Amino acid sequence: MLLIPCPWCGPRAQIEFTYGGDADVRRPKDAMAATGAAWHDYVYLRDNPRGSHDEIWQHSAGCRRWLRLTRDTLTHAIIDSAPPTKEPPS
Amino acid sequence: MLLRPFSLIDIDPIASHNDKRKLIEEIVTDSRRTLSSRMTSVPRGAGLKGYEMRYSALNLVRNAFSGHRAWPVAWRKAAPQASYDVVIIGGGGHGLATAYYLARNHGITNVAVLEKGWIGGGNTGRNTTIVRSNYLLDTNARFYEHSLKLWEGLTQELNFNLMVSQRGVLNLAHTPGQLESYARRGNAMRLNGIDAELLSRDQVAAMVPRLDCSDRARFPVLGGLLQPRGGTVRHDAVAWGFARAADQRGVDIIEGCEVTAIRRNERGVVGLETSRGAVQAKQIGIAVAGNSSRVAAMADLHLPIESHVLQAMVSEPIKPVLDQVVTSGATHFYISQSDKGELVFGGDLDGYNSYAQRGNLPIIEHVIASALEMFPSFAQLRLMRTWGGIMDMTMDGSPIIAKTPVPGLYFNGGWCYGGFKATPASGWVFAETIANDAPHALNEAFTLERFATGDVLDERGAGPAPWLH
Amino acid sequence: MSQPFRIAAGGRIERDRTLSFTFDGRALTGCAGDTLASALLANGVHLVGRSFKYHRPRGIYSAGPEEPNAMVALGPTDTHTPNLRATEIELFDGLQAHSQNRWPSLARDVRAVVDRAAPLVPAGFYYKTFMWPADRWMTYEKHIRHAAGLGLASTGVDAAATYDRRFAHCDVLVVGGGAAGLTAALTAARAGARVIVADERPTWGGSLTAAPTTLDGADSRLWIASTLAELTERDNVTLLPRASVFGRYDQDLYGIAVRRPDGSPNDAAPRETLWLVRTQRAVVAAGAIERPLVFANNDRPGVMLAGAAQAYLNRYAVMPGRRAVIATNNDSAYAAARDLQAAGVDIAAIVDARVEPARITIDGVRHIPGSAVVAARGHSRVTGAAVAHLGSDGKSLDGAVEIIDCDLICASGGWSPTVHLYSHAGGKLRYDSDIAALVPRDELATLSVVGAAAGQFVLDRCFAAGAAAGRQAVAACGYGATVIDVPVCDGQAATPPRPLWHLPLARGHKGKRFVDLQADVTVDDVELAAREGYRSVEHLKRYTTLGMGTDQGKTSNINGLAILAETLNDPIDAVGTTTFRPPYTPVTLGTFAGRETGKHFAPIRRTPLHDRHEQAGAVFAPAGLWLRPHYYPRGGVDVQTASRREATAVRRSVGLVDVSTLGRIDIQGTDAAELLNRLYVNGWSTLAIGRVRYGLMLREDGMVSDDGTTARLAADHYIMTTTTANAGAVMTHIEHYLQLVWPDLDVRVASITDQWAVIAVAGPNSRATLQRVAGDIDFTNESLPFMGLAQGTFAGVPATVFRISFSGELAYEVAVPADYGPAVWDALMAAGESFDITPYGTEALGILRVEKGHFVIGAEADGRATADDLGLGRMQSTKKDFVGRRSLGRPALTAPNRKQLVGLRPVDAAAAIPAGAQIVEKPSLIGPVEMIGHVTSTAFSPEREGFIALAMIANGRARVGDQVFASSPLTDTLVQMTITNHVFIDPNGERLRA
Amino acid sequence: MPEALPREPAIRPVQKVGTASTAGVVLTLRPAATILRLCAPLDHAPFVAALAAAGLSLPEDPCISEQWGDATAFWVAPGEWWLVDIGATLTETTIRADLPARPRAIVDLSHSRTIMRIGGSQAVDLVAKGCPLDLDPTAFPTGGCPQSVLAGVNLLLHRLPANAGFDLYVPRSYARHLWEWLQLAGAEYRISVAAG
Repeated sequence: MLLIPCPWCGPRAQIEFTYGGDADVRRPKDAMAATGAAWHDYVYLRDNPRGSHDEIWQHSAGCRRWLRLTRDTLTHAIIDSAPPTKEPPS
Repeated sequence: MLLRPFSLIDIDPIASHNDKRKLIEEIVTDSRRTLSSRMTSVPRGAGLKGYEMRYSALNLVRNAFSGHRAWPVAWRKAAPQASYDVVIIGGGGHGLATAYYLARNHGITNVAVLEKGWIGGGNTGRNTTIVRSNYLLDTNARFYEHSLKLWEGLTQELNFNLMVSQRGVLNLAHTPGQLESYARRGNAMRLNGIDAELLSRDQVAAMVPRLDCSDRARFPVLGGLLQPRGGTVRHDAVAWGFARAADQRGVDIIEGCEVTAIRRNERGVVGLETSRGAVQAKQIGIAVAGNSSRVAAMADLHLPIESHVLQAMVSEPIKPVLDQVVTSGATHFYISQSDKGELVFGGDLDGYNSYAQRGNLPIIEHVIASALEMFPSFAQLRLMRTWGGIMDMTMDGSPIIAKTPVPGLYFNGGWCYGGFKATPASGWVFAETIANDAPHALNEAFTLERFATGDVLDERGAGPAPWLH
Repeated sequence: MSQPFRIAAGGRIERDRTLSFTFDGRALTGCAGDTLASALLANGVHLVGRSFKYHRPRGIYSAGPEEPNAMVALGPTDTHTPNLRATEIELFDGLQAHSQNRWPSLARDVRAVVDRAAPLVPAGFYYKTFMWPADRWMTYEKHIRHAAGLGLASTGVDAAATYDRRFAHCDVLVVGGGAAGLTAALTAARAGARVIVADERPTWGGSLTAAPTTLDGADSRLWIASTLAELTERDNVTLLPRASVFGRYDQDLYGIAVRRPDGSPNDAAPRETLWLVRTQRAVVAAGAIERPLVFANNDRPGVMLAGAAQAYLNRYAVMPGRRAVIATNNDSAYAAARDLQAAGVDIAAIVDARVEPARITIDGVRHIPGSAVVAARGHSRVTGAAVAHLGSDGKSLDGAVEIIDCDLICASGGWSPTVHLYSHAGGKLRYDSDIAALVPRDELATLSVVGAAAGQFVLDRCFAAGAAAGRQAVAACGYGATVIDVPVCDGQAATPPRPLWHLPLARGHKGKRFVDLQADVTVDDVELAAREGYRSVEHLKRYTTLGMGTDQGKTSNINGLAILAETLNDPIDAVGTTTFRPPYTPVTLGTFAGRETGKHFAPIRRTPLHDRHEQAGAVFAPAGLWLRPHYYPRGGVDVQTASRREATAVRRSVGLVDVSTLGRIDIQGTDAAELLNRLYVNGWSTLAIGRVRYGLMLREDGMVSDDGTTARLAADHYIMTTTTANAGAVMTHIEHYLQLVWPDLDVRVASITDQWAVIAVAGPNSRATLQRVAGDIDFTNESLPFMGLAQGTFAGVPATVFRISFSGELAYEVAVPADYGPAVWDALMAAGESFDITPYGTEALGILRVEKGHFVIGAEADGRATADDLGLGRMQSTKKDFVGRRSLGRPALTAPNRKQLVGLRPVDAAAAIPAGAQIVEKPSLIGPVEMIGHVTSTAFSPEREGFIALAMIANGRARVGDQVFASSPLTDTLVQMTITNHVFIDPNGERLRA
Repeated sequence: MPEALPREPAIRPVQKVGTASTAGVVLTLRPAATILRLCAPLDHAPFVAALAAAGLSLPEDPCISEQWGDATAFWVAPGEWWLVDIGATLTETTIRADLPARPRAIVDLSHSRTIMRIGGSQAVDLVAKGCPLDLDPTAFPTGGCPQSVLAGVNLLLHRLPANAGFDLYVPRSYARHLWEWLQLAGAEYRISVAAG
């Protein structure tokens, strides 16, 4: 069971969290103006690295905040944990 | 910058529609014709070379007197040649089956299978050995039924006992709604020409004596959907059997050979770089489920695939207590008993991207708890071994077997939970896709473009969240 | 006591506490402190089981968890536990043990014939045969399955077999309570760290207890006792005996199976507990396992690991034989010989593969250097050893073979460090030729291996390494350094072993040479596999089943690898090793399930009105984790009768249903309306305060994901309703968009599902019923119209009433704080008494909504349906973006032949519609046939006095009036149907506006 | 609050087994409390003033509570607190009045949680059977109020002063499940159930 550091609540057991996948999926700001390709990438393409992976988790049994976790997908080592980046949708 | 996995400038939101139904009709008829003609076109055991010794009870006895010293290697330890017509990346069941059917169905024998480790070392040797075709959607049902039909003749076809055990696959229903959706699926199977039976609670109890159908359970059993022709196959033997048969037809199976780059020019692929030197290839097929994203990236392809770990586990061997494969729709686990006597369990994905061939305890705890909920008398048996496999999870839960935007490069992957049971059909249609540079009717829908056009094959209706399929 | 092989003195047993037990029904006695194995040996019982494949007689081979042979079933047959190792079972009074895998009896086992047919069944033989006739495999398989397997699974459940789980956290986890482990633990404990020490044995001291050892000039028992005393008395230390640390998982989580000894005082305590220990550092001092010597018939009862023989002597005061031959390639067996001799065992000879002398010498014992035991004589018990001189290459023999009579062969092929946990943690191994063993190659960040587990076979180095590891661990956890004085002890290095992976066959002394005793894998099998090309370690393992037994190859792994390496002429390192996977030793399945069994498998959610439903005799059905009333069988009628009665009551008078399970989300903030605009396909800016609106949600891929009503309580305050099934998912969905996609929106959401009890009152008499309940809410059409809401006092409690309808009748939903729910339910039942007010369940709810043509998430909206498929295309706003809208224009989503929601009626009004039927044009029950749609929901409509159904049919809306067939091969029913509009009653909605 | 009203809690405890004296764990159903979930900015002067006037202050550190008499404020998320039994001095209405327009949210959760108290020398052992939190006082001090999982139920745990054990704030619909689970799991500690 992974031990996931919640930026607010501290290190917690994986069973307190919900997985959200690739952290760098960005919803097009003006969806209707987005090209079909851009929309396809948003809905269907995900980073899938073997190694360091930026992903989102929700501390669903705790403070219910989504957080950004950097984790090695080969070793499961946790490299970094931070609040979600507030950068505006591209 | 990685390309989108299909040659697509843009898709106009109001694009015109092309009717698929006619195509489907053709697919069905074509696949039947193909199947029947091809299955009979080559006599059993054809292509055996002199030095090869057929497996048979007689030869077993004969060898017993010579201390079994005369048996030849099951497949040659080939070294990479300078060039091949077709190179298959990945020496798992799918890659080996593809090579075999390239030779058998299309007479293409200047073929190499490159395996980074040992053949069958990926998911072919890590799954729970279940074969079935109990799918709801026509496309999936027809493809997996083709596979099941191939399984049924494969032991003799390959002259290697794959222990194809059609012991029946039973899905348990625990709510009225579940029973109804199983009925829907069962009827769809029957009307697709696939065997299926709906069982009452009493019929289930009679068929699986160890199963607790009482109200003691949190989610009591209400009934089940049975596919009698479903069952299990000895997984390692599939790799070995295809390897031996492909080798006998002249295919080079090269273990310990890792592909490090895919070479292209403006006209398409020209070859590969490997840990054992450069190899030229006119056509390249990728069959490395679990690592698809990484190998595809060598050709700058970005796939709608995530890699997740799926665990499996076995108990100590005991005398026979379970004659079917049993799965539960409410508690998410499946169980069968191997011929050695081990109870084999599996369940859901661990639920996060992973390339580690091992998982964590929560899923093991849940799978075992689920099993004991249905089979309380197994509580005192003991768990002997656990392991994990890396699953290619697509955005709709269905596989991809298709041409790619790169001429001469073909992709086979995204198998999700379905990889092992699909092995022969996957090899069959992938071989044809490569041989004809055009898909077989049965994989015509397993494209990379379907996500852009919306023609997804979402068997579970879970949407683009791979870990939910 | 009648235990002929029990020695008069010594051992760690309680001699005066005699325990009686039975083996295969034979009554025997042992002592407290015995294992079943030691007690059997004390009684001279050596034949305890039959082997997996060849059914050869097998005895007791080891004294620990590595035992490959002595597997027994424990307890009365109907509730017994199979496949337990006699070497691990603590003896208790009344213990019943049975041998396994034999018929009719252990002494005479008919399947032993396989042993003689061995030439026909080499490794992998089944891949080469059983192929003809082609349809016969299932028959072959039936017999193969019955021949395979070890013990029998009990038919019943042992009531005493209770299991539990325990989460724990510590700074330092020490695995192994021997010299190195206890030293590490003491060092860490004195530094003040939180320490957990686990050992699989019931007693502490590890290998110190297997041999008389002198520490600080005194018996090692004194050191063990004083160390234990200090650890026990410290409250920062947890001691876990009988604890198998079976696996290391991510972020240093260790799985430990902790057993409760049988007959312990507290019967309420679980039999076995799964400890999930999260630690900062781990010190692995798990010791080493002795290797067999691979000679002909090395599996005969009476052949035993030398270290085991020594342990039986020193721990249990048991003499494993009268006359022993010691076969070894290293020094450790000499200590065994010395102890055995001292105990009165006649040592016939020490046969040492080495030429150079061992460090220990024993007077008066014949020493045969440069030689080896090449075969064991005897069948169900050793009668002698065949000894021959080894050629210098170790692969050939020179000189004659001498037979030495004996009833015990103590074999030692050297020692294999227990590196499993190190491997779980990702550690790689290297071959150390000095000790001829695989040892940890690298330092790991949070796990250190010490003592014999690290290949340190000299005692004083074990103490030193333990102390160092303890210091290192606490330092890493931020504790100050501590000093502990390690005991003074033997520090002399042994004479190096002579690697001896298997022995040649001597002329006239043929026989199987077992590499893996449990999986019955021989040297010939390994060589055959290599010849046939199964040369990767994993292929070898899978083809021969080497190491696949319940002992996971603890005694066979390295010998197997080495023989493969020899066959391929590769160095052992090059061959590599198989992955050690958890669990280290088999763990009881029940231990993983813990308390998650029966009704506690998953939590049950109950509504505030649960007791009222029980009192009304409701039959419940699971809805996710909830229990909802399925129907109320007044007078025990079946679901059809009851649900039709309930539905009719709603249509004709008034009924009430508990809808507390629907998800409810409180939405507050100045941007609340904007959030709803983005989540739902329809517009929300125009919804007035005090009004309710139906909303539909999509996934980003354009498929319908959820629906429900949302009410506006104030300018910046809304209450959203979700489906029961998706309540949690929708909440997460909203939080995802609010926190990650639209963080700029000023909105706060909270789940209030548990805060409210909600009762839907439906039917022509619902208004009249509500008006009879005391309160200040005006229920007239004028002040509370359809899709309106009112707040006030109802039945004496604060209530919010929504005028909404799922049934299609005049209906209201009364929402009150949860604890008031029952009182309000009672008030409604009383007020509606003269209308024969009727509680209804989910089955009737289903009938009513099918009659009204309402789709539900799951059946119709199955994750593959768009809003337009469900007939709600026009509901989608064209003025704004919303989740999923951009996907809607894709070709496949605008295809003319998509399945659309329609109604169905049987042409023969009396006909029933099979649930789950598929829709076909041709009247066919046999595939392949094209399916143009499927039935999603069926019901018998009391209102229409016949069966009706909802269905998804290709281009269905354009085909209303067409006739098709509902085909259900599963039930062998084919019904001709007419496609209709999906609304069966009150198409213009007069009733709900009444 | 209208205690006169006909409340029916999720659990009606039955006094049972052992006596508090020999019991390792004592399980008690706590009386219903007023729970207000509050989202508010801590830098808004009028609001802070109003809190101060009522003698309250909100904990800024995660998973920590502040207590004055019967009243408690739990940190439940960044910028979010539970106000428990703050009494008449502050009500939903008065608090709302003192808050700025944004961010502002107050939700009444009083009926949504069932409060169970686990006391006794082995309270920690019982909680540790189903909860992955590190329960050591160094990691989970008195007054700590982490939210976590216990026996499959998401809940809030409040560590009480003077080794009095924990208060569990359990979602109402799960209360009976957890209540039964605690009694089964507590059997080996001779758990005793005291009526509220």
